[in-house]
Amino acid sequence: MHHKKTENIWIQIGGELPALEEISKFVRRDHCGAVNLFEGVTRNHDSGKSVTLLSYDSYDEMALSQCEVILNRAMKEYPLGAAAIFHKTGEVPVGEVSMIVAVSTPHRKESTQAVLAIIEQIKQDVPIWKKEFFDDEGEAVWKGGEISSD
Amino acid sequence: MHHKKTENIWIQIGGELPALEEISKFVRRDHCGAVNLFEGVTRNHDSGKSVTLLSYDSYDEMALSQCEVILNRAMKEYPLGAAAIFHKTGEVPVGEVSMIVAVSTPHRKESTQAVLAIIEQIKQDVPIWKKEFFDDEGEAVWKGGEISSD
Amino acid sequence: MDRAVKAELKTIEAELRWFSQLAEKRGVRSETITLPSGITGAELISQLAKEFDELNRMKKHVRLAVNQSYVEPFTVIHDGDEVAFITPVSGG
Amino acid sequence: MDRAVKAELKTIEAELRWFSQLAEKRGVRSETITLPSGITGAELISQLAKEFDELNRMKKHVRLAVNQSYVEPFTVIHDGDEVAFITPVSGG
Repeated sequence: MHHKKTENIWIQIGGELPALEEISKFVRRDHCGAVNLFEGVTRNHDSGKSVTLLSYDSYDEMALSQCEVILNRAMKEYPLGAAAIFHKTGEVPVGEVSMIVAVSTPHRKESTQAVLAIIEQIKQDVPIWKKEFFDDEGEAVWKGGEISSD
Repeated sequence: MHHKKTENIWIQIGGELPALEEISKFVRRDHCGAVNLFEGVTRNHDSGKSVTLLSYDSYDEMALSQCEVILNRAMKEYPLGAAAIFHKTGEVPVGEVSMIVAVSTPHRKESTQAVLAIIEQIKQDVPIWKKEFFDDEGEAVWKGGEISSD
Repeated sequence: MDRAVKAELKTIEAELRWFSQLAEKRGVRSETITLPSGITGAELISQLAKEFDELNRMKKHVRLAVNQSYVEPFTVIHDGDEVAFITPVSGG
Repeated sequence: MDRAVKAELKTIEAELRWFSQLAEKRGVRSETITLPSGITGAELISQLAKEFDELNRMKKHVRLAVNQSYVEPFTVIHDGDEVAFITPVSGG
Protein backbone atom coordinates (compact mmCIF):
# COMPACT_ATOMS: atom_id res chain seq x y z
CA MET A 1 0.00 0.00 0.00
CA HIS A 2 1.33 3.42 -1.00
CA HIS A 3 -0.09 6.53 0.54
CA LYS A 4 0.48 10.20 1.09
CA LYS A 5 -1.31 12.56 3.44
CA THR A 6 -0.64 16.27 3.68
CA GLU A 7 -2.78 19.04 5.10
CA ASN A 8 -5.02 19.24 2.03
CA ILE A 9 -4.36 16.07 0.07
CA TRP A 10 -4.82 12.41 0.90
CA ILE A 11 -3.96 9.65 -1.56
CA GLN A 12 -3.84 5.89 -1.16
CA ILE A 13 -3.06 3.24 -3.78
CA GLY A 14 -3.79 -0.34 -2.70
CA GLY A 15 -4.79 -1.52 0.77
CA GLU A 16 -8.24 -1.21 2.29
CA LEU A 17 -10.31 1.89 1.54
CA PRO A 18 -10.74 4.23 4.52
CA ALA A 19 -14.27 4.72 5.87
CA LEU A 20 -16.29 7.39 4.06
CA GLU A 21 -16.85 9.24 7.36
CA GLU A 22 -13.12 9.54 7.84
CA ILE A 23 -12.65 10.81 4.28
CA SER A 24 -15.48 13.31 4.68
CA LYS A 25 -13.97 14.63 7.91
CA PHE A 26 -10.56 14.96 6.23
CA VAL A 27 -11.82 17.04 3.30
CA ARG A 28 -14.30 19.21 5.23
CA ARG A 29 -13.33 22.83 5.75
CA ASP A 30 -15.22 25.58 7.54
CA HIS A 31 -15.46 27.75 4.43
CA CYS A 32 -16.73 24.86 2.29
CA GLY A 33 -20.48 24.22 2.13
CA ALA A 34 -20.15 21.20 -0.14
CA VAL A 35 -18.50 17.81 0.19
CA ASN A 36 -18.74 15.47 -2.76
CA LEU A 37 -17.74 11.82 -2.46
CA PHE A 38 -17.66 9.65 -5.55
CA GLU A 39 -17.35 5.90 -5.42
CA GLY A 40 -16.44 3.84 -8.46
CA VAL A 41 -18.10 0.45 -8.11
CA THR A 42 -17.51 -2.75 -10.08
CA ARG A 43 -20.46 -2.99 -12.44
CA ASN A 44 -21.94 -6.29 -13.61
CA HIS A 45 -21.71 -5.32 -17.28
CA ASP A 46 -19.42 -3.56 -19.73
CA SER A 47 -19.89 -3.08 -23.47
CA GLY A 48 -22.76 -5.59 -23.46
CA LYS A 49 -20.85 -8.35 -21.63
CA SER A 50 -21.55 -9.72 -18.16
CA VAL A 51 -18.71 -8.89 -15.79
CA THR A 52 -18.14 -10.96 -12.64
CA LEU A 53 -14.91 -9.50 -11.31
CA LEU A 54 -12.32 -6.82 -11.95
CA SER A 55 -8.68 -7.18 -11.09
CA TYR A 56 -6.53 -4.05 -10.92
CA ASP A 57 -2.83 -3.98 -11.62
CA SER A 58 -0.97 -0.87 -10.59
CA TYR A 59 2.39 0.83 -10.79
CA ASP A 60 1.88 1.89 -7.20
CA GLU A 61 4.66 4.44 -6.73
CA MET A 62 3.89 6.23 -9.98
CA ALA A 63 0.12 5.98 -9.48
CA LEU A 64 0.64 7.78 -6.19
CA SER A 65 2.78 10.54 -7.72
CA GLN A 66 0.39 10.96 -10.68
CA CYS A 67 -2.56 11.30 -8.29
CA GLU A 68 -0.58 13.96 -6.46
CA VAL A 69 0.02 15.83 -9.74
CA ILE A 70 -3.70 15.60 -10.52
CA LEU A 71 -4.81 16.85 -7.11
CA ASN A 72 -2.30 19.69 -7.04
CA ARG A 73 -3.52 20.78 -10.46
CA ALA A 74 -7.15 20.47 -9.35
CA MET A 75 -6.39 22.63 -6.30
CA LYS A 76 -5.33 25.38 -8.71
CA GLU A 77 -8.23 25.00 -11.11
CA TYR A 78 -11.05 24.60 -8.58
CA PRO A 79 -11.63 26.27 -5.22
CA LEU A 80 -10.97 23.04 -3.32
CA GLY A 81 -10.71 23.04 0.46
CA ALA A 82 -9.12 19.61 0.31
CA ALA A 83 -9.17 16.57 -1.96
CA ALA A 84 -8.55 12.84 -1.80
CA ILE A 85 -8.13 9.82 -4.07
CA PHE A 86 -8.22 6.18 -2.96
CA HIS A 87 -7.80 3.29 -5.37
CA LYS A 88 -7.86 -0.40 -4.58
CA THR A 89 -5.62 -2.85 -6.38
CA GLY A 90 -6.14 -6.56 -6.92
CA GLU A 91 -9.57 -8.13 -7.13
CA VAL A 92 -12.76 -6.08 -6.77
CA PRO A 93 -15.96 -8.14 -7.18
CA VAL A 94 -19.23 -6.77 -8.57
CA GLY A 95 -20.90 -4.30 -6.20
CA GLU A 96 -17.70 -3.40 -4.38
CA VAL A 97 -15.89 -0.08 -4.45
CA SER A 98 -12.63 0.20 -6.40
CA MET A 99 -12.07 3.95 -6.15
CA ILE A 100 -13.13 6.94 -4.06
CA VAL A 101 -12.63 10.57 -5.03
CA ALA A 102 -13.62 13.25 -2.52
CA VAL A 103 -13.44 17.03 -2.43
CA SER A 104 -14.79 19.99 -0.49
CA THR A 105 -15.66 23.33 -2.11
CA PRO A 106 -17.52 26.48 -1.05
CA HIS A 107 -20.48 25.73 -3.38
CA ARG A 108 -22.08 22.57 -4.68
CA LYS A 109 -21.65 22.80 -8.45
CA GLU A 110 -17.89 23.19 -8.35
CA SER A 111 -17.69 20.14 -6.08
CA THR A 112 -19.16 17.83 -8.72
CA GLN A 113 -17.21 19.53 -11.52
CA ALA A 114 -13.95 19.01 -9.65
CA VAL A 115 -14.75 15.37 -8.88
CA LEU A 116 -15.55 14.63 -12.53
CA ALA A 117 -12.39 16.43 -13.72
CA ILE A 118 -10.24 14.48 -11.25
CA ILE A 119 -11.75 11.14 -12.35
CA GLU A 120 -11.23 12.09 -16.01
CA GLN A 121 -7.55 12.66 -15.34
CA ILE A 122 -7.19 9.48 -13.29
CA LYS A 123 -8.58 7.52 -16.23
CA GLN A 124 -6.11 9.23 -18.54
CA ASP A 125 -2.84 9.33 -16.61
CA VAL A 126 -2.75 7.15 -13.52
CA PRO A 127 -0.94 3.84 -14.21
CA ILE A 128 -3.63 1.49 -13.00
CA TRP A 129 -5.08 -1.18 -15.27
CA LYS A 130 -8.24 -3.17 -15.00
CA LYS A 131 -8.70 -6.75 -16.14
CA GLU A 132 -12.28 -7.77 -16.76
CA PHE A 133 -13.52 -11.29 -16.01
CA PHE A 134 -16.73 -12.36 -17.77
CA ASP A 135 -19.36 -14.87 -16.78
CA ASP A 136 -19.39 -16.60 -20.17
CA GLU A 137 -16.00 -18.08 -19.29
CA GLY A 138 -14.48 -16.18 -22.20
CA GLU A 139 -10.92 -15.02 -21.67
CA ALA A 140 -10.34 -12.21 -19.22
CA VAL A 141 -9.30 -9.01 -20.94
CA TRP A 142 -7.12 -6.05 -19.97
CA LYS A 143 -9.37 -3.06 -20.59
CA GLY A 144 -7.76 -0.78 -23.18
CA GLY A 145 -5.28 -3.49 -24.16
CA GLU A 146 -7.27 -4.77 -27.15
CA ILE A 147 -5.82 -2.06 -29.35
CA SER A 148 -4.28 -3.51 -32.49
CA SER A 149 -1.00 -2.29 -33.89
CA ASP A 150 -2.69 -1.13 -37.10
CA MET B 1 -37.93 12.26 12.98
CA HIS B 2 -39.87 11.38 9.84
CA HIS B 3 -38.55 8.76 7.48
CA LYS B 4 -39.47 6.50 4.62
CA LYS B 5 -37.56 3.58 3.19
CA THR B 6 -38.63 1.56 0.19
CA GLU B 7 -36.61 -0.71 -2.06
CA ASN B 8 -35.11 2.19 -4.05
CA ILE B 9 -35.75 5.29 -1.98
CA TRP B 10 -34.66 6.32 1.49
CA ILE B 11 -35.64 9.65 3.03
CA GLN B 12 -35.20 11.04 6.52
CA ILE B 13 -36.16 14.45 7.89
CA GLY B 14 -34.78 15.25 11.33
CA GLY B 15 -32.94 12.88 13.64
CA GLU B 16 -29.32 11.83 13.33
CA LEU B 17 -27.85 11.32 9.86
CA PRO B 18 -27.13 7.67 9.02
CA ALA B 19 -23.48 6.70 8.43
CA LEU B 20 -22.24 7.32 4.88
CA GLU B 21 -21.26 3.63 4.57
CA GLU B 22 -24.82 2.61 5.29
CA ILE B 23 -26.16 5.08 2.74
CA SER B 24 -23.65 3.93 0.12
CA LYS B 25 -24.63 0.30 0.69
CA PHE B 26 -28.31 1.18 0.38
CA VAL B 27 -27.96 2.96 -2.98
CA ARG B 28 -25.42 0.58 -4.55
CA ARG B 29 -26.73 -1.67 -7.32
CA ASP B 30 -24.86 -4.29 -9.35
CA HIS B 31 -25.56 -2.53 -12.64
CA CYS B 32 -24.39 0.85 -11.30
CA GLY B 33 -20.72 1.76 -11.60
CA ALA B 34 -21.12 5.10 -9.86
CA VAL B 35 -22.23 6.18 -6.40
CA ASN B 36 -22.31 9.88 -5.67
CA LEU B 37 -22.75 11.18 -2.14
CA PHE B 38 -23.19 14.88 -1.55
CA GLU B 39 -22.99 16.47 1.87
CA GLY B 40 -24.24 19.97 2.55
CA VAL B 41 -22.13 21.44 5.32
CA THR B 42 -22.70 24.59 7.40
CA ARG B 43 -20.29 27.14 5.99
CA ASN B 44 -18.68 29.89 8.05
CA HIS B 45 -19.79 32.63 5.67
CA ASP B 46 -22.74 33.68 3.54
CA SER B 47 -23.11 36.80 1.42
CA GLY B 48 -20.01 38.28 3.03
CA LYS B 49 -21.12 37.73 6.63
CA SER B 50 -19.56 35.41 9.19
CA VAL B 51 -21.92 32.58 10.08
CA THR B 52 -21.57 30.71 13.38
CA LEU B 53 -24.60 28.45 13.35
CA LEU B 54 -27.58 27.45 11.26
CA SER B 55 -30.89 26.39 12.69
CA TYR B 56 -33.34 24.54 10.47
CA ASP B 57 -37.09 24.65 10.88
CA SER B 58 -39.08 22.06 8.98
CA TYR B 59 -42.60 21.03 8.09
CA ASP B 60 -41.49 17.45 8.61
CA GLU B 61 -44.42 15.51 7.16
CA MET B 62 -44.57 17.63 4.03
CA ALA B 63 -40.78 17.78 3.67
CA LEU B 64 -40.84 13.99 3.62
CA SER B 65 -43.57 13.79 1.00
CA GLN B 66 -41.94 16.49 -1.16
CA CYS B 67 -38.62 14.61 -1.05
CA GLU B 68 -40.51 11.52 -2.16
CA VAL B 69 -42.00 13.45 -5.10
CA ILE B 70 -38.52 14.72 -6.01
CA LEU B 71 -36.89 11.28 -5.85
CA ASN B 72 -39.69 9.61 -7.80
CA ARG B 73 -39.34 12.25 -10.50
CA ALA B 74 -35.56 11.87 -10.50
CA MET B 75 -35.95 8.09 -10.91
CA LYS B 76 -37.83 8.81 -14.13
CA GLU B 77 -35.45 11.46 -15.46
CA TYR B 78 -32.14 9.78 -14.59
CA PRO B 79 -31.08 6.13 -14.71
CA LEU B 80 -30.91 5.86 -10.93
CA GLY B 81 -30.40 2.53 -9.24
CA ALA B 82 -31.52 4.05 -5.95
CA ALA B 83 -31.56 7.46 -4.30
CA ALA B 84 -31.65 8.96 -0.83
CA ILE B 85 -32.15 12.29 0.93
CA PHE B 86 -31.37 13.03 4.58
CA HIS B 87 -31.90 16.42 6.17
CA LYS B 88 -31.21 17.44 9.72
CA THR B 89 -33.44 19.88 11.57
CA GLY B 90 -32.59 22.13 14.47
CA GLU B 91 -29.08 23.47 15.04
CA VAL B 92 -26.18 22.61 12.75
CA PRO B 93 -22.90 24.33 13.71
CA VAL B 94 -20.19 25.34 11.22
CA GLY B 95 -18.40 22.32 9.74
CA GLU B 96 -21.25 19.90 10.41
CA VAL B 97 -23.44 18.19 7.84
CA SER B 98 -27.04 19.36 7.41
CA MET B 99 -28.00 17.33 4.35
CA ILE B 100 -26.92 14.26 2.43
CA VAL B 101 -28.09 13.35 -1.08
CA ALA B 102 -26.94 10.03 -2.54
CA VAL B 103 -27.57 8.18 -5.80
CA SER B 104 -26.24 5.30 -7.83
CA THR B 105 -26.16 5.28 -11.64
CA PRO B 106 -24.53 3.13 -14.33
CA HIS B 107 -22.05 5.88 -15.30
CA ARG B 108 -20.37 8.69 -13.43
CA LYS B 109 -21.60 11.84 -15.18
CA GLU B 110 -25.28 11.10 -14.68
CA SER B 111 -24.61 10.48 -10.98
CA THR B 112 -23.45 14.05 -10.41
CA GLN B 113 -26.13 15.48 -12.70
CA ALA B 114 -28.84 13.66 -10.75
CA VAL B 115 -27.44 14.78 -7.40
CA LEU B 116 -27.33 18.43 -8.49
CA ALA B 117 -30.86 18.24 -9.93
CA ILE B 118 -32.19 16.70 -6.70
CA ILE B 119 -30.53 19.40 -4.57
CA GLU B 120 -31.90 22.10 -6.88
CA GLN B 121 -35.41 20.79 -6.30
CA ILE B 122 -34.93 20.42 -2.57
CA LYS B 123 -33.95 24.08 -2.41
CA GLN B 124 -37.03 25.00 -4.39
CA ASP B 125 -39.82 22.86 -2.96
CA VAL B 126 -38.99 21.14 0.31
CA PRO B 127 -40.46 23.06 3.28
CA ILE B 128 -37.30 23.42 5.31
CA TRP B 129 -36.03 26.83 6.39
CA LYS B 130 -32.64 27.92 7.58
CA LYS B 131 -31.97 30.63 10.13
CA GLU B 132 -28.50 32.11 10.02
CA PHE B 133 -26.69 33.23 13.17
CA PHE B 134 -23.81 35.66 12.69
CA ASP B 135 -20.71 36.28 14.78
CA ASP B 136 -21.16 40.05 14.85
CA GLU B 137 -24.07 39.53 17.24
CA GLY B 138 -26.39 41.01 14.65
CA GLU B 139 -29.88 39.59 14.58
CA ALA B 140 -30.31 36.05 13.27
CA VAL B 141 -32.09 35.96 9.93
CA TRP B 142 -34.39 33.48 8.21
CA LYS B 143 -32.73 32.92 4.84
CA GLY B 144 -35.13 33.91 2.06
CA GLY B 145 -37.35 35.71 4.54
CA GLU B 146 -35.86 39.15 3.95
CA ILE B 147 -38.07 39.66 0.92
CA SER B 148 -40.00 42.90 1.15
CA SER B 149 -43.62 43.16 0.16
CA ASP B 150 -42.82 45.66 -2.60
CA MET C 1 -85.23 32.41 3.34
CA ASP C 2 -84.28 30.60 6.57
CA ARG C 3 -82.42 28.01 4.54
CA ALA C 4 -80.43 30.65 2.64
CA VAL C 5 -79.36 32.32 5.86
CA LYS C 6 -78.31 28.98 7.31
CA ALA C 7 -76.26 28.21 4.17
CA GLU C 8 -74.43 31.51 4.42
CA LEU C 9 -73.52 30.87 8.02
CA LYS C 10 -72.18 27.41 7.37
CA THR C 11 -68.60 27.15 8.64
CA ILE C 12 -65.66 24.79 8.55
CA GLU C 13 -62.70 24.23 10.82
CA ALA C 14 -59.16 24.11 9.51
CA GLU C 15 -55.80 23.65 11.16
CA LEU C 16 -53.27 26.33 10.32
CA ARG C 17 -49.53 25.46 10.41
CA TRP C 18 -46.88 28.14 10.77
CA PHE C 19 -43.14 27.79 10.23
CA SER C 20 -39.90 29.79 10.30
CA GLN C 21 -40.45 33.55 10.54
CA LEU C 22 -44.25 33.24 10.38
CA ALA C 23 -44.23 30.86 13.38
CA GLU C 24 -41.93 33.19 15.30
CA LYS C 25 -44.13 36.25 14.69
CA ARG C 26 -47.37 34.34 15.14
CA GLY C 27 -46.15 32.90 18.44
CA VAL C 28 -47.70 29.51 17.69
CA ARG C 29 -46.87 26.72 15.24
CA SER C 30 -50.43 25.52 14.80
CA GLU C 31 -53.94 26.73 15.57
CA THR C 32 -57.47 25.73 14.74
CA ILE C 33 -59.55 28.34 12.96
CA THR C 34 -63.21 28.56 12.06
CA LEU C 35 -63.77 29.75 8.50
CA PRO C 36 -66.74 30.42 6.24
CA SER C 37 -67.52 27.42 4.08
CA GLY C 38 -66.22 27.78 0.52
CA ILE C 39 -63.30 30.04 1.36
CA THR C 40 -60.33 29.74 -1.01
CA GLY C 41 -56.66 29.74 -0.10
CA ALA C 42 -56.16 33.23 -1.54
CA GLU C 43 -59.11 34.55 0.45
CA LEU C 44 -57.76 32.95 3.62
CA ILE C 45 -54.37 34.59 3.14
CA SER C 46 -56.02 38.00 2.48
CA GLN C 47 -58.17 37.68 5.56
CA LEU C 48 -55.32 36.62 7.87
CA ALA C 49 -52.96 39.24 6.42
CA LYS C 50 -55.28 41.98 7.74
CA GLU C 51 -54.34 41.19 11.31
CA PHE C 52 -50.96 39.46 10.82
CA ASP C 53 -48.31 41.92 9.60
CA GLU C 54 -45.60 39.36 8.84
CA LEU C 55 -47.98 37.39 6.61
CA ASN C 56 -49.01 40.64 4.96
CA ARG C 57 -45.37 41.49 4.29
CA MET C 58 -44.63 38.04 2.85
CA LYS C 59 -47.98 37.25 1.21
CA LYS C 60 -46.78 37.62 -2.38
CA HIS C 61 -44.10 35.04 -1.66
CA VAL C 62 -46.16 32.57 0.34
CA ARG C 63 -47.16 29.30 -1.24
CA LEU C 64 -50.11 27.49 0.21
CA ALA C 65 -50.06 23.81 1.11
CA VAL C 66 -53.22 21.91 1.93
CA ASN C 67 -52.84 18.54 3.57
CA GLN C 68 -49.09 18.65 2.83
CA SER C 69 -49.30 19.34 -0.88
CA TYR C 70 -48.82 22.63 -2.66
CA VAL C 71 -52.12 23.98 -4.05
CA GLU C 72 -53.21 26.83 -6.28
CA PRO C 73 -54.56 30.00 -4.62
CA PHE C 74 -58.13 29.34 -5.85
CA THR C 75 -58.27 25.99 -4.08
CA VAL C 76 -61.24 25.76 -1.70
CA ILE C 77 -60.41 24.90 1.92
CA HIS C 78 -62.50 22.07 3.34
CA ASP C 79 -63.47 21.12 6.85
CA GLY C 80 -60.59 19.36 8.58
CA ASP C 81 -57.93 20.54 6.15
CA GLU C 82 -54.40 21.23 7.32
CA VAL C 83 -53.34 24.53 5.78
CA ALA C 84 -49.69 25.63 5.79
CA PHE C 85 -48.15 28.93 4.71
CA ILE C 86 -44.85 28.22 2.99
CA THR C 87 -42.50 31.19 2.83
CA PRO C 88 -39.54 30.77 0.43
CA VAL C 89 -37.76 27.63 1.53
CA SER C 90 -34.02 27.44 2.18
CA GLY C 91 -33.09 23.88 3.00
CA GLY C 92 -29.91 22.16 1.89
CA MET D 1 41.63 5.08 -31.34
CA ASP D 2 41.46 2.96 -28.21
CA ARG D 3 39.60 5.74 -26.45
CA ALA D 4 36.94 5.99 -29.22
CA VAL D 5 36.28 2.25 -29.08
CA LYS D 6 35.93 2.42 -25.33
CA ALA D 7 33.39 5.25 -25.64
CA GLU D 8 31.27 3.28 -28.09
CA LEU D 9 31.16 0.30 -25.77
CA LYS D 10 30.14 2.31 -22.77
CA THR D 11 26.94 0.89 -21.29
CA ILE D 12 24.36 1.68 -18.66
CA GLU D 13 22.05 -0.44 -16.57
CA ALA D 14 18.35 0.31 -16.30
CA GLU D 15 15.49 -1.36 -14.49
CA LEU D 16 12.52 -2.19 -16.69
CA ARG D 17 9.03 -2.35 -15.12
CA TRP D 18 6.20 -4.24 -16.77
CA PHE D 19 2.50 -4.09 -15.93
CA SER D 20 -0.87 -5.49 -16.97
CA GLN D 21 -0.74 -7.36 -20.28
CA LEU D 22 2.94 -6.60 -20.87
CA ALA D 23 3.84 -8.12 -17.48
CA GLU D 24 1.71 -11.17 -18.23
CA LYS D 25 3.32 -11.78 -21.62
CA ARG D 26 6.82 -10.88 -20.43
CA GLY D 27 6.51 -13.27 -17.49
CA VAL D 28 8.26 -10.84 -15.14
CA ARG D 29 7.30 -7.51 -13.58
CA SER D 30 10.80 -6.09 -13.45
CA GLU D 31 14.20 -6.89 -14.89
CA THR D 32 17.60 -5.24 -15.12
CA ILE D 33 18.92 -4.61 -18.60
CA THR D 34 22.27 -3.46 -19.94
CA LEU D 35 21.89 -0.79 -22.63
CA PRO D 36 24.23 1.25 -24.80
CA SER D 37 24.93 4.63 -23.27
CA GLY D 38 22.88 7.43 -24.84
CA ILE D 39 19.93 5.27 -25.89
CA THR D 40 16.59 7.10 -26.05
CA GLY D 41 13.23 5.84 -24.90
CA ALA D 42 12.01 5.41 -28.47
CA GLU D 43 15.13 3.44 -29.39
CA LEU D 44 14.67 1.22 -26.32
CA ILE D 45 11.08 0.44 -27.30
CA SER D 46 12.11 -0.34 -30.90
CA GLN D 47 14.88 -2.62 -29.73
CA LEU D 48 12.73 -4.52 -27.21
CA ALA D 49 9.82 -4.76 -29.66
CA LYS D 50 12.00 -6.88 -31.97
CA GLU D 51 11.92 -9.77 -29.55
CA PHE D 52 8.76 -8.99 -27.54
CA ASP D 53 5.62 -9.40 -29.67
CA GLU D 54 3.15 -7.89 -27.20
CA LEU D 55 5.24 -4.73 -26.91
CA ASN D 56 5.51 -4.65 -30.70
CA ARG D 57 1.72 -4.93 -30.98
CA MET D 58 1.13 -2.16 -28.42
CA LYS D 59 4.14 0.08 -29.13
CA LYS D 60 2.18 2.90 -30.77
CA HIS D 61 0.04 3.13 -27.63
CA VAL D 62 2.77 2.77 -25.04
CA ARG D 63 3.81 5.79 -23.04
CA LEU D 64 7.22 5.74 -21.42
CA ALA D 65 7.80 6.64 -17.81
CA VAL D 66 11.28 7.23 -16.43
CA ASN D 67 11.67 7.29 -12.66
CA GLN D 68 7.87 7.41 -12.32
CA SER D 69 7.20 10.38 -14.58
CA TYR D 70 5.96 10.35 -18.14
CA VAL D 71 8.72 11.36 -20.59
CA GLU D 72 8.94 12.14 -24.30
CA PRO D 73 10.22 9.40 -26.65
CA PHE D 74 13.48 11.24 -27.35
CA THR D 75 14.43 11.26 -23.66
CA VAL D 76 17.83 9.67 -23.02
CA ILE D 77 17.90 6.78 -20.55
CA HIS D 78 20.55 7.10 -17.87
CA ASP D 79 22.34 4.59 -15.71
CA GLY D 80 20.14 3.51 -12.81
CA ASP D 81 16.89 4.76 -14.38
CA GLU D 82 13.63 2.95 -13.75
CA VAL D 83 11.87 2.65 -17.10
CA ALA D 84 8.20 1.66 -17.31
CA PHE D 85 6.08 0.88 -20.34
CA ILE D 86 2.61 2.29 -19.78
CA THR D 87 -0.09 0.76 -21.97
CA PRO D 88 -3.41 2.67 -22.04
CA VAL D 89 -4.51 2.93 -18.42
CA SER D 90 -7.98 1.96 -17.20
CA GLY D 91 -8.27 2.77 -13.52
CA GLY D 92 -11.36 4.13 -11.85
